[in-house]
Amino acid sequence: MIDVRVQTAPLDPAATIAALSAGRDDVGAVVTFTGFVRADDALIALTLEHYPAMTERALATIAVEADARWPLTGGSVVHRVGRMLPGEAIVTVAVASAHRAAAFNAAAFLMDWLKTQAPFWKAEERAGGTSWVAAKPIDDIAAARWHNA
Amino acid sequence: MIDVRVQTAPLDPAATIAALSAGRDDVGAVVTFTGFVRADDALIALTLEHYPAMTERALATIAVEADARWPLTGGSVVHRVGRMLPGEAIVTVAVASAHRAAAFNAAAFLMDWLKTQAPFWKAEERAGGTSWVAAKPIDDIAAARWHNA
Amino acid sequence: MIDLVYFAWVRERIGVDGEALPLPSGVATVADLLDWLATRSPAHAAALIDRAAIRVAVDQAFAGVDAAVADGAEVAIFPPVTGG
Amino acid sequence: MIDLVYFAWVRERIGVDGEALPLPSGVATVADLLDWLATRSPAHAAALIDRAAIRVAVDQAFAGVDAAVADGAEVAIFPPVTGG
Repeated sequence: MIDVRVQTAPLDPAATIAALSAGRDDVGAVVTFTGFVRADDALIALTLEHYPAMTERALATIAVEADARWPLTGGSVVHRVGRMLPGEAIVTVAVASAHRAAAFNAAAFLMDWLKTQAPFWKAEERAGGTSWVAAKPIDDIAAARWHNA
Repeated sequence: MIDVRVQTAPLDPAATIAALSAGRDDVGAVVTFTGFVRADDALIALTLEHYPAMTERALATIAVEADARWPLTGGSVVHRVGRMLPGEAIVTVAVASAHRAAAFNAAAFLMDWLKTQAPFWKAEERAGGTSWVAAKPIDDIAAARWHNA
Repeated sequence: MIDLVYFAWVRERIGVDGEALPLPSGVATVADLLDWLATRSPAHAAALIDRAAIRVAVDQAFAGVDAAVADGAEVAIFPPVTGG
Repeated sequence: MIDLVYFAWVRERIGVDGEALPLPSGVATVADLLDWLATRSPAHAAALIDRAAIRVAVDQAFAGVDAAVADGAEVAIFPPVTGG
């Protein structure tokens, strides 16, 4: 079962990881991904907008998909929205399994999906103004590898 | 630069992750792997033996290799040795990069290498006695994928 | 009526978060809807001019240009997503 | 002399962590060394009987059976590794 959550509060990746292994003796591997705001080109802040009604449905769908593809003992996807500063975490994905291959693959799958199928949009704030981030073709290529897997 | 360490003290994956991103604004992605002792078949404890003189050399070599293959902003490999109980962490690998693909690949590479090339041996303690874990062919297959990558 | 909701630069260019509009006769698909919306104001036209950069969700699920749009639907219009 | 060090079940079967031995004439490679060691005692023979399950490091680097073994080397003998 993968828990999904969207929040404006700062993320706590350590707590997310601890929750997947605490008190368990059947978890052999936990893989986590945490994405952070980078200060590229003098970025001042990043604002994440989302489509709340769709986000909930979409996150729930992908969580079920990941559970169906790999034998997971637990997982968590927490995405932050609102305005955040360089160095702050945007998203944490954590996946637990008995073995490492399932955990690595499920974490990569969830991230590829978040990048291409979840209704979030990033706006970059710099001294010269605010601009929307363009989608990257490489993210679509990364996501496509799961279609036949 | 990837820090490598072998210790008998319990691991602290959260601290390892925090150290890679704290105070940084150039880190976009941190991927971590933590391996835990599973209580399979009523396992009581797992004891990790290693070859200290070789471990240091081997870990340093693979850290340089990972740095050469991917544009990493930092990394950490901490492997525990000695006797540990179900639910306790055996190893934590954490890798930071500007982008997620490098972080995911470097973390998987380091784990595949640790499983097949680092001089550690696991002994499983059960009510009936202690036995050495056999190497798994699947780990060699996983490691082989990096030879031509 | 259909509930239209806009995000990111689609929202900014149109100038509102969303709007509830009566569904005109003859608008049966997402493509029909985009064509009709683009005629409503210069702001709508500017927001929708590059169709390759427009994504649509009908009732919170991604929908192609041939997908049906029925009365009572919630239709979201936005650029390609950039989360994660 | 060569410094021999043993790990895991190789160590347990031979019964010692390691031993320093004079390198006999005629022992030039890892294969030669394993053949000679196996003649030293029934415990050595038992530990080394399945050569497919034996791995060797010379001076802390993995070495194949054809690798050279010179006087003063540290030679480690152990089963396939199982860390991580």
